[in-house]
Amino acid sequence: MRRVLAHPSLAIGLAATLLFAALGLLSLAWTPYPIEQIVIPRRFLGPSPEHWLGTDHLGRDMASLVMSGTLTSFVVAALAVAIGAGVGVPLGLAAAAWGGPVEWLVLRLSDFVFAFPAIVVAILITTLVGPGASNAVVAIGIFNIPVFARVARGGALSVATLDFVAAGRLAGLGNAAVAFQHLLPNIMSLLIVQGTIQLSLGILSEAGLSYVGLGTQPPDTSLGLMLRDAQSLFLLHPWLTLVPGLCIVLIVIALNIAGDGLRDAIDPRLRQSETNVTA
Amino acid sequence: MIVFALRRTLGFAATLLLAALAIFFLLDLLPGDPAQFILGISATPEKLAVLRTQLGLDAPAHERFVGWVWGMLQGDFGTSYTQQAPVAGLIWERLAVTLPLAGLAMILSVLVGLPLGIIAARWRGKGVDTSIMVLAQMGVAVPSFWFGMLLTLLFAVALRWLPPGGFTPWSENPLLALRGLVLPSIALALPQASILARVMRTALVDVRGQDFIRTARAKGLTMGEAIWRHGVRNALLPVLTILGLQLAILITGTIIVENVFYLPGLGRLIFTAIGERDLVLVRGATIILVLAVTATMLLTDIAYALVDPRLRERSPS
Amino acid sequence: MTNLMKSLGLALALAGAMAGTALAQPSEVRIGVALEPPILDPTAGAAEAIDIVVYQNIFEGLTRIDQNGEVQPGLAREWTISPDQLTYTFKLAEGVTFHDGTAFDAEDVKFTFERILAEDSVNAHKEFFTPITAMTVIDPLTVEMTLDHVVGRFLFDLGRGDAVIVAPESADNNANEPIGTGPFAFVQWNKGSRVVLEAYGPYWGEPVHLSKATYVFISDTSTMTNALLAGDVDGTNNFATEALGVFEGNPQYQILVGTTEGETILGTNNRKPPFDNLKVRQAMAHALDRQAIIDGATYGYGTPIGAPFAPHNPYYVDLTGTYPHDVEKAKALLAEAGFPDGFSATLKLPPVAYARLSGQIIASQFAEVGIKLELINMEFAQWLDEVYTNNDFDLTIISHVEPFDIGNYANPDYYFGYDNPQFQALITELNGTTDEARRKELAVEAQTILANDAVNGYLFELAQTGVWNAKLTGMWQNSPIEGLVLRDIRWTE
Amino acid sequence: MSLLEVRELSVRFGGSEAVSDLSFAVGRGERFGIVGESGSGKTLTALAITGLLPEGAEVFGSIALDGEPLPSDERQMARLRGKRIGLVFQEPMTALNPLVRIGEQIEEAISLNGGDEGPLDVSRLLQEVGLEPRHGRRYAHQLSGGQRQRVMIAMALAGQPDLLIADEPTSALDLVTQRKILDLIAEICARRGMTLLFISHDLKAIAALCTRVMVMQKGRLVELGPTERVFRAPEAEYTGKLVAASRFDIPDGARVPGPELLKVEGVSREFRQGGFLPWRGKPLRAVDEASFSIGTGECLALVGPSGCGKTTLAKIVVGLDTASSGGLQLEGTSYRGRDLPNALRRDVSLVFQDPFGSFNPRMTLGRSLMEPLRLASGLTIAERLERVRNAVRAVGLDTGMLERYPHEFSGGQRQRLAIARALVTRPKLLVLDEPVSALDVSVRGEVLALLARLRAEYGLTYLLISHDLDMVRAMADRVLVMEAGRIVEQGSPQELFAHPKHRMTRELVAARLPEIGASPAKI
Repeated sequence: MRRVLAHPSLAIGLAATLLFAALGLLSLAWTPYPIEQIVIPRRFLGPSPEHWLGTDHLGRDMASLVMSGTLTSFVVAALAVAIGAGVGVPLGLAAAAWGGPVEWLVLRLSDFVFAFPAIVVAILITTLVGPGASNAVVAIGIFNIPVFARVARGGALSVATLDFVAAGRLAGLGNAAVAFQHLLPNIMSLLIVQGTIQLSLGILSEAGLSYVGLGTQPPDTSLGLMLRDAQSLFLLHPWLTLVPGLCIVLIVIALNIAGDGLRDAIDPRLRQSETNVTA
Repeated sequence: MIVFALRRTLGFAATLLLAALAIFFLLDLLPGDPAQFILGISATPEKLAVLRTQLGLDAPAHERFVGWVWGMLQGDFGTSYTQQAPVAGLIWERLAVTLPLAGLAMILSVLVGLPLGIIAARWRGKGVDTSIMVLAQMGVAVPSFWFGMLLTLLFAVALRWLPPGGFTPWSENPLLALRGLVLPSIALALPQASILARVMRTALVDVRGQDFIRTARAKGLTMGEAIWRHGVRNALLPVLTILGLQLAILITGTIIVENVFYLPGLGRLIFTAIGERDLVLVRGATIILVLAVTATMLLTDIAYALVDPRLRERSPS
Repeated sequence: MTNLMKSLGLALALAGAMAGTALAQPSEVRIGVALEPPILDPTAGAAEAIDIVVYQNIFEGLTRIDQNGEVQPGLAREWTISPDQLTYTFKLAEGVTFHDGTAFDAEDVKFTFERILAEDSVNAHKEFFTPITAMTVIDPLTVEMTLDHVVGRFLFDLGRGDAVIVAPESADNNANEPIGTGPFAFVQWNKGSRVVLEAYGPYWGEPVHLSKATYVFISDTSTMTNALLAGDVDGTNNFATEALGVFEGNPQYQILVGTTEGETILGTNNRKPPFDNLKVRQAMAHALDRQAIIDGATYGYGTPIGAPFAPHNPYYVDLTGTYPHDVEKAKALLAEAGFPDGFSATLKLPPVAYARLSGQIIASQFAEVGIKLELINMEFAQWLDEVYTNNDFDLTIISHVEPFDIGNYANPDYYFGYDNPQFQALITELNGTTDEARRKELAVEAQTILANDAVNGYLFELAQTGVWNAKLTGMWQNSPIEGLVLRDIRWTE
Repeated sequence: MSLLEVRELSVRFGGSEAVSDLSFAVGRGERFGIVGESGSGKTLTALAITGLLPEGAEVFGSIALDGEPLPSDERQMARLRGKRIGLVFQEPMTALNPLVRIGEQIEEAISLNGGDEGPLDVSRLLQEVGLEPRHGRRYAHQLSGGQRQRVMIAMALAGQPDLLIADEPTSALDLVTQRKILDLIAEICARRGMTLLFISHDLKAIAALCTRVMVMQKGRLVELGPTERVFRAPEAEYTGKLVAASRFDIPDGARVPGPELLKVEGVSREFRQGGFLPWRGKPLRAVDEASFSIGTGECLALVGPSGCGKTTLAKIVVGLDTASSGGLQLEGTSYRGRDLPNALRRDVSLVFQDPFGSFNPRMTLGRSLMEPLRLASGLTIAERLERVRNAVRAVGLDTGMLERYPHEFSGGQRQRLAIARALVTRPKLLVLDEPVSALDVSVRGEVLALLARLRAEYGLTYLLISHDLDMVRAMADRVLVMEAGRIVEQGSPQELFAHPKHRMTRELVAARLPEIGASPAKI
C-alpha cells in the first residue's frame, strides 16, 4: 500500500476508477429511481433536488441511468479485457515458448484479427448472438486478443533467454510448464498495465458501438447508449449529452492515469511497454 | 534485405488468404438474404425463389468461394445484389473518400503529435510537459463522434467556415472535397495525435539514458546536440511501429466519423450493405480493407528494416 | 435552463440560415432524406426510398395520385370504362418523349405491363396487375386493357410507383440510369452521398419551377439538424420528431405537419398462444395508453387509431373507444383468460426510432398489468427474415405505410396470421365494387370487426413532420402515396 | 605540474553520498589507476571529471585540468571534453549508435575535435587500434565485443586527447581479447605520451598498467601510492583483503580419477546460417568432432576464447541442446542431448554464470530449490524439504533464506544458492559454466573454496567451463583447450602452463596477467 501512495498518479487514478466502479455497483442494489420507470410528463427536467442530474427524453432519472450505465460500460470493458487476456495471453506465451511455426501462426492470426474491420465483426455477432451488451463484449474482446498476444509474446521472449528458464527445462519442465510457471509470473506486471489501457479503450469502443446501434440495447443502458439517444437532441437539450460524455471522458482518464501510475510503481523499466506493445 | 522483404510478403499473402476464407464463410452464416431485402414487405415465396436464382444465391458455398477468389484475382469483384452495379466500381468510389480521410488524419496527427512529443521531452518535468501530457490524456479519452459533433457545431453551424458534412467528388471540385474532409480528419486525428505525442515523449526520454548518447557527449557534443544527432533517429523506431498501427486503425475505424459527417466512405458502405445482406458487396469491401491494412503493416515492417540495420539479416520475429 | 439552450439553438440557426440562403440560387433546391435507395427503378424494388426520389419526378404512370390521395390523369389524359367495369380504354398524351429522346406511345404502355406480368418479373406489387388479361394497342395514342374481374381501386393502383411507364430501350438499366417521361431528368448518383436531378426541358406537361434538385442522404438525426442549420440542405420531408423543437418558433424554417398512410401497430402473432385467445388480446388493448405512447415516442405528433385505417381516408371511422386504457379491466380479462399473474413474451423491434421508443413505453405499460416483455432489437433484414417471413415472433411494432392496405388482414398467411372467413368475404366484396357509398359502408364494417377482434394493438397513424426553409412552398403536407413530388415546389423570394 | 587536480570531490544522489571528499592529482604522462569493488564510486568519479554525471546528481568540490577549473557552461565543457579527454566505457555492446556505420561515428569525432594537427582520417585511426578500413563500413551489431572496444578507443583518440580515461574497458571481454586491449592501451599511451586514468576492479590489470593506484571503498579514498608498494605492502586493511582475494592458492597434488563417468564421442553441433532459404550459406559448426571422457571425482576444465563452442558443448552434456552428430554416454547410458532420460537428468546439473538471472524473481528460493526434485519422483514432501535444507546448510547459508526472494541477496550468496540447487538432486556430474567470473574479486575465493570442499566431501565430478586460466589452474585436475569448436590440446594445468604446444594454448597462457605482489613485471 505504501508503494501505491508513493506514486501520486496511481493514487488519483485508482481512487477515481474505484469511485466510478463503486457508483456502478451501487446501482445493482439501489438507484434514486427505477431505471425502466418511464414517466413522459417529467422529461427534459434540468438538475433539481429530486433529480440530481435531471431527466432524459423518456422522463427517466439521469442519475440512476448514469449509475447503471457506468456499471454496464465497466462490465462490458472488463469482460472484453478478460476475453482478450484469457485467449491472447496463452497464445502469446505459446508463441514465445514453442517459437517456430506456432509463433508464425499466432502472428499471422493476430495480424488478421487486427486487420478485420471491427464493425463487420460487431454486426456479425449482433445477428448471430443477438444484439446487446453481450455482443459488444464479444466484439471488443476479439479485438483485445491480438493486443494481449503481442504484449505477452514480447514480454515472454525477453524473459525466455534468462537462465532460470533453462534451469526449469533442466528440471524436466515441458514448454507449457515453463510458460506458466516461469514466463507468465514475470510478465504479469506488463499484462496488468496493458489491461488498464485496454479497459479504457473498451469503454470508448462500447460507446462507439452503441453510437452505430450495435452495443447495449434498451431497456438496459450504458454511457454510450445514453450519448447516442441524446445526440439528436444536442441543440435542444445539450445537457443530456454532456452528462454521459463527461462521464466517459473522466472514467477513461482515470483509468489511463491509474495505468501510467501502475506502470511506474511496478516496474519503471516497463515504461517501454508503451512502445513494445506493438513489437 | 530481399530475404527479409520476401518473408514478410509471404506472411502478408497468408494473412490475406486467411482473411478471404474467414470473411466468406462467416458472412454466409448471416440469417436473411438480399432477395428478402429487395422484395421487402411484398415478398412472396415464388418471387423470392425467382430472385434468388437470378442473383445466383443458390449455388453451393465452396463453388461460390472459388468463383469469388478467382474473379478477384482478375479484378472482377462481382455485381452488387441490391445496387446491381459492379462491386469494384462501388468500392473505388468509396475508397476515394476513406483513404484520403485516413491519410489526412494521419498527416494531421503526425504534424501535431510528434512536435508536441518532442517539446514535452525537451522540457521534461516542466509546466509545458505536464500540460501537453494532460491534453494527450484528454485527447485519447474523448469519444470521436462526440468530438465530431462539437466540431460541426462550432465550425460548420456557428462559424460557417467548413461544410457540416457531405462530400463533393474529387472529379467535380477537389477544393470542396478537401474542405469536406477537414473536420472529419480532425475528429479522427485527435486520439491518434495524443497517442503519438505520448509515445514520442517516452521514446525521447528513454533515449537520453542510452549509452551511445553518453559516448556522443564524450565525443564533445552537448546533451541537446547528442539527442538531435543520435537520439531522435533511434527514438523514431518505436514511433514508426505506432504509426503503422495507427494508419491501420484509421483505415478500418472511419465508420463512426463517416456517420457523423455523412461521408460516403467504405465503412458506411459496409455497414449499409450488411444491413441489406448485399454479401458480395460486403465481401469485396472487407477484403479491400483487410488488403489496405495488411499492406500498411507490411510497408511499416519494411520501413522499420530500412531504418534499423539489425533487422536486415537476422530472421525477423 | 432549457429556454436558455433553446435561444442558443435559435441564435445558431439565425446565424446559419441568413448566410445559407444567399448561396443557393433561387431555382435550385437541396433536400435531405434519411435513407438512400438501393436502386432507382421503382418497378423492380419495394423500398419507399426509391419512390421518394423518382415517383412523379423522373417517372410517370398512366394516372397520377394528388396530395389528397385522389386519382388524377397522368400520361393517360382521359379514359372510358366499359359498363361491366372490365375494359379500360386510355387516351394518351401527345408529344411525350422519354429523357433519352425516344418517343412515348401505346407500345411503351403495353411493354411496361407485359414486363410487370412476366414470369421473371421482380415487381413489388405484381398481384395488383395480375387481373389484366389482355392489352391491345388501338393506335399510337390509345391503349385498351381488359380485366378478368372487377377491381375497385384499379385506377389508383395504376398511379402507384410500381406501375410507372418505362421504355423497352432503357428499361434494363433504369436501376442506375433511370429514363422516364417525368418533369425531372436524372443527372448523376454519387453512391452514399446524393442524387442530382435537373428540369427536363422538352417536358410535355406544365413546366416546373425548379431548374435543379439534389437529394442528400443523411441517416443521422443530429447530422441532419446541423445540415439544415448550416444551410447545407434546404429541407427534409420527414424529420425526427424529437429534434423538431430546434426549428419550432424559428422564422427561418417552416414545419409541415401532415398525415401518412403509416398505421403503426403492435403486431400480434394470432397463431401463437396466448395471443390466439381473444380475451388476452382485449386485455392488451386495454393496457395500451395510446396518447402516452405518442407523446413519448413521437413527441405528440401522430393521431391515435382504433383500427388499421388512415384517419385522412374518407372511409375512416374513429374506433379508439372500443378498448379504452383501463388497467383494472385488463387485469380482470387476463385472469378470466387464465393468466391471473400475467405472462412473459418477446417484443421484436425493427431499427426505426418510433418502434424502439414505443417498444420501451409499451413494455413499461404492459408491466403494470403483469405482462413482462423482453425487448429484442434487430436489423431490418433480420426482422424481415424472422418476423415477416418465418412468423417466429410473439409481438412486434411496425408501421404499414402502403395506401389502403386493410386487405392484408384478409390474407391468413400474413405475418400476424388472422383468419376470419367473414372478414375475408367482406374484403373480396369491397375490392369488387366501385360504387363509393357501398365501399364506404363495407370499409366501416371491416374496421369495426378488426377493432373488436383486437387482431393487433392499433397505436397511431405516423405523422409526417417536414422541416423546410421558410421561403420554399409547394411541398405536399400529407403523403397519401410513397414519394416526394417536386412538381409544385418553388422559392417564394 | 599535475595535469588533473581533484580537491574534496563529493557526489550526492538525493541524500545518499556516493563519493565523499576525494582529493588526488594525476601528473602529465602518468598512468594512474583507481581500484575498488562495484559500488565503490570509481565510475562516478570518472563521470564527475568529464561532466557526464547522470541527471539528479549534485557535485561538490573542484576539478582542475592543467590548472584551470572545468568550465561550468555545458557547451564549453563538451568541447573541452571532446578535445582534451578521451573516454572508453565498460559496456561495448550498447556504447555505439546501432543505426550508424562505424566509420561515420569515428568521422564525427574527428570533425568535432581533430583537424588541427595534420590529416587525421578514419582508416589511419582504425589501423592504429588494430582494425582494417573495411570494418569502417560495418554496423555495431556486426562486430565482436573486442572489435567494438577498439572502435571506442579509436574515437577517443580522434581529438588527440592529453588524458585517456578508461572505465573497466575489458571486464566484459574474454581473457585473450582482454589482454590485447590492455596491451593496445598501454602501447598507445606510451607512443602518444598520453596520461592514463585506468579504472578497474581487477587488481592484476591495474598492476600491469599503472604506476600509481588509488583504492576506493564505498566512495572513500582508502589508500593512494605507487602500485608496486601498495600491492606488495598494503597499509589499509581493506587493500590487503583485496590483494589476498585476487591470488588463487594452488592446491596440493592432483587426485587419482575414479572409473569413467561421462564419455563424449565425436560430438558436433551445426547451426544453419541461411535465413529462410536453407541452401543459402554453409552451416556454421559451433562444435566439431569433440571427444573426451571424465572420470568420477575428476575436475575437468574446458578452456578457450569466447565463441569457441565450450558453452554449446556444455549444454549438450546437460541435455539442454542436441548434438547434430556423434553421441554421449553417462554411466553407460548413451544419449545425444535433449533425449537425456529423466532418470539420468537427476545425476547431472548445471550452475549458471550470471547469479542475477539464475533464479525466478517471482518465486521464493524454497520453491526454486524444490524444482529439480521433480526428477526424484520417489521422495515425500518431508524428504524433499529435508534435502533442500541440507543443501542450503552444505553451502554454508542458513535455511531461513528459503522463504525470501532472490532480490534480497548479494551476487555471492545467490551463486552459493545456485550451487545448493544443483546439489539438491545429489548429482554425480556438476557442470559449472563460468561459476565466478561475474562475481566481485573478494567473493570469488570463497565460492571456489566451497566448490573444492563439496567435491572432496561428496566425491562430485566437475566439468568446469572458463576462460580464466588462473582460476582453472587452482581448481582443475585436467584441462582441455578448445578453439573454433575443436579440442586442440589437453593435459594437466602444470604441464600446459609450463610448455604449451598448440598456438591457442600459448596465446591463452601469454594472456595471463602477472601475479601481483610478486616481481612488478611491467608490460
